[in-house]
Amino acid sequence: MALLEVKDLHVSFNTDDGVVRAVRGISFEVERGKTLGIVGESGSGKSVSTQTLAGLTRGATVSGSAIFDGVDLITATPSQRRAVLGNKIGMIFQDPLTSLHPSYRVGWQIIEMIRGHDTKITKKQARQRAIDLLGMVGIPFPSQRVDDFPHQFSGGMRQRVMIAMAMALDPALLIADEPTTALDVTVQAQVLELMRKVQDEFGTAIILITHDLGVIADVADEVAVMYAGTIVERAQRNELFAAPHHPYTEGLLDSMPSRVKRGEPLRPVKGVPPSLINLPPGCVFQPRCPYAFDRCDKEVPLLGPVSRSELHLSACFLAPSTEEREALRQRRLGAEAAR
Amino acid sequence: MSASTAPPEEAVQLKASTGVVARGPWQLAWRRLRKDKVALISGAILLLIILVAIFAPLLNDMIGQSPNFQDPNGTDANGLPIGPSGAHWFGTDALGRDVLGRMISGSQVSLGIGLLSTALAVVIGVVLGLLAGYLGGIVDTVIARILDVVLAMPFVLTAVALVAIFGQSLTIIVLVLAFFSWATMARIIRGQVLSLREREFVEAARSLGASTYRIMFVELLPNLVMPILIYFSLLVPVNIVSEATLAYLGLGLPVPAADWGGMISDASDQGLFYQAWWTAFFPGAILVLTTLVFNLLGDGIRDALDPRIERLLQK
Amino acid sequence: MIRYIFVRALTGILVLFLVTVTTFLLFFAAPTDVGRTMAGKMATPDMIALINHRLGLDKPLWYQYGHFIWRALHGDLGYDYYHGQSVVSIIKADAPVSFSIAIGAAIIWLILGVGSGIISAIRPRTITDRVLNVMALVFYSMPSLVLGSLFLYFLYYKLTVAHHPWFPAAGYAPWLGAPGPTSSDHGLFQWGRHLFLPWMTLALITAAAYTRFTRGSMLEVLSEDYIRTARAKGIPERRVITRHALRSALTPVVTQFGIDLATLAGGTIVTEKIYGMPGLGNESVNAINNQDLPVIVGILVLVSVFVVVANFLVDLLYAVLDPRVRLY
Amino acid sequence: ITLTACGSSSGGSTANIKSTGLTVTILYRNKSVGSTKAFQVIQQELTNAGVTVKGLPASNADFYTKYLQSKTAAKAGQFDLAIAGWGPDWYGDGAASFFLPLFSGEQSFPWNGGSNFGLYNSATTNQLIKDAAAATDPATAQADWAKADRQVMQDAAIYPITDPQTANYHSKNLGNAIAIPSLQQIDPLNVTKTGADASTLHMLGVGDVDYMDPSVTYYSTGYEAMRFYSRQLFTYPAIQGQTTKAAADLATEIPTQANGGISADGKTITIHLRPGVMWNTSPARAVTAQDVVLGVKRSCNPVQPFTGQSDFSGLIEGYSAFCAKFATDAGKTPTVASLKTAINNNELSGVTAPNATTVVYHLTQPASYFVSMLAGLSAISAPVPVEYLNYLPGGNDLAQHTISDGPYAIQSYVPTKSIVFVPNPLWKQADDPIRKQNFTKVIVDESGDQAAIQQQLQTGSSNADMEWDTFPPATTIPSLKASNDPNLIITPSSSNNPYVVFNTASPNNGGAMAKAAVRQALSEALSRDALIKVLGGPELNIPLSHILPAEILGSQQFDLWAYNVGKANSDLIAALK
Amino acid sequence: MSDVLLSATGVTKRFTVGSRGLLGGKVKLTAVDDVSLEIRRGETLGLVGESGCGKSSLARCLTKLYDIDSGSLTFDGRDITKTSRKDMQPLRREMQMIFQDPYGSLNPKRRVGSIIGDALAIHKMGDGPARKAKVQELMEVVGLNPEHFNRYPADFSGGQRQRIGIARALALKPKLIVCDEPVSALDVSIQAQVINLLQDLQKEFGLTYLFISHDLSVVQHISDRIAVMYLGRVIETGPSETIFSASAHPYTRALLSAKPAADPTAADRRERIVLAGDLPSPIAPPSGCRFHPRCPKAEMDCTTIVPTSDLLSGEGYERHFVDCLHPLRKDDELASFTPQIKDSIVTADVVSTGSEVGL
Ligand SMILES: Nc1ncnc2c1ncn2[C@@H]1O[C@H](COP(=O)(O)OP(=O)(O)OP(=O)(O)O)[C@@H](O)[C@H]1O
Ligand SMILES: Nc1ncnc2c1ncn2[C@@H]1O[C@H](COP(=O)(O)OP(=O)(O)OP(=O)(O)O)[C@@H](O)[C@H]1O
Ligand SMILES: [Mg+2]
Ligand SMILES: [Mg+2]
Repeated sequence: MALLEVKDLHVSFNTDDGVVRAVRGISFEVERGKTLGIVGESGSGKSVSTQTLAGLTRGATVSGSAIFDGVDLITATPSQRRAVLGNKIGMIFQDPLTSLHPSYRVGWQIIEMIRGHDTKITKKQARQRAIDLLGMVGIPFPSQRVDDFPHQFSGGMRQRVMIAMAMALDPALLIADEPTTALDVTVQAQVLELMRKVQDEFGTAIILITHDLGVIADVADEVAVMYAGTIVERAQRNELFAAPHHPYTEGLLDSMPSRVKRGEPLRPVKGVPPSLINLPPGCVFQPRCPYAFDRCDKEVPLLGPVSRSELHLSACFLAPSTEEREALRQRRLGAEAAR
Repeated sequence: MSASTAPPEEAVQLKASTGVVARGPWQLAWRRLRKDKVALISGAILLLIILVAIFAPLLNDMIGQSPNFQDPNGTDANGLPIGPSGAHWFGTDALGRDVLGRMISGSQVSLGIGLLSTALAVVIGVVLGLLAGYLGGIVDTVIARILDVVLAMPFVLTAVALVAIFGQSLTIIVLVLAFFSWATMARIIRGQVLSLREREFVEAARSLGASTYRIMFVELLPNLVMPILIYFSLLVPVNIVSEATLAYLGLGLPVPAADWGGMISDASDQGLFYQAWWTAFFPGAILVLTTLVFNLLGDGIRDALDPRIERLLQK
Repeated sequence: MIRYIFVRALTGILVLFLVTVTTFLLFFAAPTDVGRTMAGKMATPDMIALINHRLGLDKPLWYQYGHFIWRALHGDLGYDYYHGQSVVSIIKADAPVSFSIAIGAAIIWLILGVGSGIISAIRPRTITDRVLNVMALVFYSMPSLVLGSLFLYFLYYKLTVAHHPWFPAAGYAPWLGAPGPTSSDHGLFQWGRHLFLPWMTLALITAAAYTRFTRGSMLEVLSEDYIRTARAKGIPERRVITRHALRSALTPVVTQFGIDLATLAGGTIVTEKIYGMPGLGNESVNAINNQDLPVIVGILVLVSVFVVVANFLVDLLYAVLDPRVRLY
Repeated sequence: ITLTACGSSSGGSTANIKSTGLTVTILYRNKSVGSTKAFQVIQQELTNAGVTVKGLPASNADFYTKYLQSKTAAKAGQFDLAIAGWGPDWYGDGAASFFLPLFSGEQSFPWNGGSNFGLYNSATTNQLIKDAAAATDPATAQADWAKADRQVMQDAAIYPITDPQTANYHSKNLGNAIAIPSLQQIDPLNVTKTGADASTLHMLGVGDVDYMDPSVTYYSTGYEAMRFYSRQLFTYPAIQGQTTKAAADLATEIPTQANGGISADGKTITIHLRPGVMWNTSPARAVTAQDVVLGVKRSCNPVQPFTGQSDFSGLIEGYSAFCAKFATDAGKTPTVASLKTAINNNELSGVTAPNATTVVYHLTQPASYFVSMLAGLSAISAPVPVEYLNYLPGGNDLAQHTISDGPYAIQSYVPTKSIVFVPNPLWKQADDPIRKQNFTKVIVDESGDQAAIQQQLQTGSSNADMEWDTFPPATTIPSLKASNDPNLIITPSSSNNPYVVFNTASPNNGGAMAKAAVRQALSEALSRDALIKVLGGPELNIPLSHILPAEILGSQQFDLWAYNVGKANSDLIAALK
Repeated sequence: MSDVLLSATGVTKRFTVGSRGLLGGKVKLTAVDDVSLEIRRGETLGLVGESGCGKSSLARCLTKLYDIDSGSLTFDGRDITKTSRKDMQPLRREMQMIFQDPYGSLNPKRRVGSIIGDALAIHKMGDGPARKAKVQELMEVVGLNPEHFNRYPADFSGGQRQRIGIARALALKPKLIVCDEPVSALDVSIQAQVINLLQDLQKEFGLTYLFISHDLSVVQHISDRIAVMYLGRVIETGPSETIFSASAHPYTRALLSAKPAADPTAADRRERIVLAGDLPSPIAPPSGCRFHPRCPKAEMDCTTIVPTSDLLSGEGYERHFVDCLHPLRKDDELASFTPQIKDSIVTADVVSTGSEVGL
């Protein structure tokens, strides 16, 4: 059985402007020791879906299930959830500059985490553990820096501290919500390297959220592509990059400058993502889809296996064949030109 | 000129497809405000009070009560005021004058001074705050020190002293109230400008060659409307109360001008209100009501213009 | 750090200097005639000149100012015009009253305001939150003269008439030290009894502002990323609130409190007037009515010193509470 | 919404009111609620009578010094009417205390120290005053004063409003509570106390003495404090019905022509001091006649001269000259030393001490009221010890070092805050017919609040016995009166009779205020009842339509200018023609 | 007419960020240190570097939004080093900027039409109706619905806002447009739209771009030549191809290797160079070569000698400059080097530009 099994997770928010349906029926599994990459544009529901697992989306309406280690995180009582959080699930967030409490020393923050779950450990031991952890994540002179305040660290180092904290109790799952987006490439490489190292060492499963396909290509085992609150495609990394099925995945890959030759224009996905309050009918991607046909705005495609592989799921009515797709695209372009 | 690969309709699609109508920041705010029942009711009451103030003489004629007329039958044999009755709905004061009539006429003083002094304070505060925040350097330092001085002077004490020395006239009271309230405005504006001037649109304007004054008044000022409006709505009641406080301490407008604070002050003399509660109750109530609706409306405006707290609540 | 303190202290002194100059210009250059006021009914031009001469009022303004500062630096704020008492001794006599009012009220409002603000913020949009909000708004909109009058009418007058004289209408009873020469009402209980209504008047009104302020600050902090981090640690919510959120949310509250407390020394004036407390506020109103300038200036300068010093301390405190603040 | 349209007051028909074209400026004290209220009533009444009214608010300080006492302000017409008040400086034979400072056109203009703010000057009145003052026999004097009263009212020199009564309240523990008009309070030196803490008297007040210096103090609170520690030649006894009658205090007896105390020409008054009265100096020293002379001399010191000088400066021989010499000798910047030299080197011919127990006053003219005056004015009847020359007169330094010849000495004095009196061991009951020493301590709390003091007295808390300088709030009087509260004492006091000053020198309105007819008509326009209502109500105010209140010898009841708005209006129009 | 549009020589910009000690002097931060650059007509010069290395500061120096502390600038044949603010006014029309933050760079309280028309208004070009027509034309050019000129920026998405910014920059028909990370804040799909637009406009109007980005693949895609910045200095300049294929500076190599390639096979194959530490503080930059504490190839002399710009010669190199004492050869593998020096580990020094306290 998978370490984490999420089934049909829905999350919505009541706002003044209407109900924001941030996550709409997503399902995925995370295997022990593996990395699931979730990729998608801003606002596609990546953070909401993972934070819901940790009970961090307050005021949201949630349904579905998320079985972690035999506990359904969605229906768990706060104390049940707390026993898991931090202890078995570690989390790191996007902005290392604001994710640590500015008024407490980093050591204190790590020790709090340790002692919060391990009541037997002495203060001294916890402190030693914090120093060890800081050393492990590559903070130089950890025994001195353990008493520094977060603002005395650089962004990359703070993210390392966050990782150290998340890993403090050797969790089975690490949820990393865009851990490197705020960092420079060289530092990003450092952090990704560190996560890889940690995973190798502890066999931790990782959910890595990012909107950078490059990062995904680097570290993920399996990839889920999110669009407007749903997972539109799920596949093993190589499969996804080599043979994307969903037009959105395809568009994302094509948008990347590295995918085209210099001098040639890029092939962007046209248009912008829909509002989560007023979703288009049928397939949510249909208004932007170059292949859209009649069925697309009438029926909602479900995530299902693509014929080529059982492990490759996609929510699209299209057949996988490229010729057919191209024909559809031309037809649609012709129709638009005629209009 | 038409060599774009991005056809216009693609852009149009955005809002049309999401069904969100285009609307400016003000329309947005107004829309939110309209949903806020408390703010709307407060606004209506405030409007009523303002109308009363504007048409005070007319209203007094209508109810047949002059604010200054000392009714010989308005006091009993011992010279004590008469309670609420058909002749005097809210009773009379120590001189036999109609409390309601004086309250109506007092609304002119209270609102007038409150609004006038606040407007003056806001103008001074905005201009100096803009100058200090945008120009920085020595201008900023000088203005900052003036601010420090003003803020270091205890308000009530100094205000009382100033009015006592320079005389109890409308001008002096308005000036004194404005003198003590511009500083906070300037501070807020300065802070806002400090962060605004780092925003890229200011840089953009500069890169277009816009002059300093254009940047201050065309680029920055519209962005300050929100804090100005919020602060204005919060400051008016403060100044109304300050004026009432001055009047309570015997430094309001000269007699026989009616003035809410002054009415309460009169009622407190020799513990009159123990014997005649209405002399203090009604002016006190209208004072509280006015500040309350101002504050409620101010809260509403703030939530409408800057729904941050509301958004925070949703997290 | 030392440099910061040094620079900050210098600015503080500069501000104080400016405050005294402003005060001096405003009051000593004001169109009043002290000599005539003091000469009383027997005033002859000679006598007025004599009095002005005796008080040094015939000297140029800068000289008077210098003289004032010189003496002030030696702890001498001059003598009141009417009884020739040293202003310092007047302040010494009045200050305990004002301080008792201010400190007591401050403690009450801090507890009420911050407490209700926190409760409000951690239970947003519940009935409790709404009730507290409405109460806060009403008290926030309540001028102290109105609230004071209400208290006087119901808690003093009505109770007294009903033979429950629990609250005295006016007066002060010292707590510590010898039972002053005059008040045999003294000791902790009497002190509290006399101060209760003034405390509540000041405290409820200010507490309302603090409720609103704390609630806003707390909500803001609760939405910070590091609170999310704390929750993700799986520590009890209680600890998240007390150790993580409060720590940051109260920093601005504490600094605001410092400033409010300082200005309060001059702000108890209305309360003192309502309840007839013989404190600095009442003294200054009397001085103002008598144009007893040394007393006015003395009290004003004293209160300004408080404000400046408090601002200074608050800045330091802020730096201690928030390690991000660098003191250059 | 004109005021006249609504006016339907009792003072006659207002139907045919026409504008008189008269515009008057009324000076009032805006810091005084009473003054402000009175102004508003007068404003309405005069407006009703067709007069345009302007208000001139003034602070307490400016009121006298900037306007009323300024020669130029009155003559420049800065005000036409003013709301002032006058209390007699002494009681009993006290008519002179009204007429000399207020109406004597020869000596009582404000710049002479008098209070003739309206600059009223009538030859007839002047003569009547002169006659009355010079009368050696009281009956003649009183007849003359009565005539003067009528004359002044005929001229409508002022508009008297009321003879206010003083209400005093004390706790139920207090016995022998007798109010003395000159103190405006119950005499604290005669009260007794029962119940808890009976040996300490707690007095509650809202203010301080003017000066803690017998030669300078002028107001009743000052006299009240003095009564503890300073004795006078004569003073008022706390005997029911005689509280305005001078009685011998330090003096052995009241001087009369019969006992030889007053010379035949009435110009020499010889007073013998009681022997054995001691100063509580160390070593203790007897109070001598020289000490009385010193007191009189100090009253005209240039630093803080006695405010009531106008009562006697022309009467005591050589007084004015002495004062002038004193001021010159003391120098431009008087110091303790220069004052001491000046006072010692100059002789005051009008007050002499032929021996240690005899004081002789030499008057410029006979004055039948002189002994009464000595009872009222401590400045010329209270001995002071020579030690007082070591301090500036009226100063705080002196106040901290008072010396007592009375039953109590000052243990501590914090201006505006508190006074504590303790028994003076050198005082002997046998030597003092006026005061008692009933307490081991008298504590005066000066920093109270009127309403709170009343509450404390009414609830009878053990540390609230009597008032110091305050009164029950006027608003409570009707109910106290209605419940027949035995602790409420209402005494006739003439303490501060409010009146309206007519500025006869005002050039405004073509000098209309100089015309008696205009002032008479204005008097008719004013309603005494309406004014009394706002000045504390009828319980505390007896309408006074002439100068001398009932408790002053020579008083007669008459009202020349009854309230009648219609008549006032037509009279005004006629007078202004 | 020279084909160099803008040239900068030895440009240095310092900021005062506070003062040190009681009597100590001011703390200076050198944001741009002795930078020399040339931008040729019609080309796109890419400027890459890590956050805080001084890219934006350099851009602002080049456009004279900052006064430079030393060095000289020539624009379109004119020396503009000392041109006053007022005299710059006409030149402003010829150099424009596009900014990073599509939210911050448009005044939220002004209508789009007036934002785009600002340039026209400031330079007093045309009257009301003419301006409106021009604004609508510009909106059409950048792919916005011209009817939306009355809307506020908040009514547009990020990509559309960036188009508004572009329209504003285009209004004066500038010769040079400095794009300061114009796509960093956009999602990939939108980013591609904007990049395409920029390239189209360049073709159509013959624009010259200085294109700043920290995203190497974007820079690679759009630039003709690339300049790499490190800690205030430009350490390597050269044609896009050679920078990517044969960069000589170890930092450039490290940067390229750190760039995640959206290609799993490449990612798996790649030799990774993970640099130690972070960018040091520009307040107290390392001595000698500023990169030496992080450089795998550093030698002792790197700690003392400040490298100067060298023209690389050899096959395939064309106008390729590098500031390195020990440049890599084409076929060198950086990963094979180990540092010769053990410098103290670079720790971050957070730059505070003053306390938040007080006014
Ligand atoms: N508390 C909330 N109330 C209302 N809407 C919310 C709330 N939290 C998130 N949303 C909405 O839910 C949607 C998904 O948000 P989410 O943060 O999961 O996006 P994301 O994919 O993580 O994007 P990003 O890359 O920007 O982090 C967004 O449209 C967001 O506006
Ligand atoms: N106005 C300023 N005052 C002080 N220091 C500044 C100022 N502007 C920039 N700096 C500093 O100069 C250095 C270079 O900043 P700059 O903004 O040019 O970097 P950048 O390369 O554009 O970074 P980013 O990629 O984050 O935009 C930084 O350390 C920055 O802190
Ligand atoms: Mg997210
Ligand atoms: Mg930048």
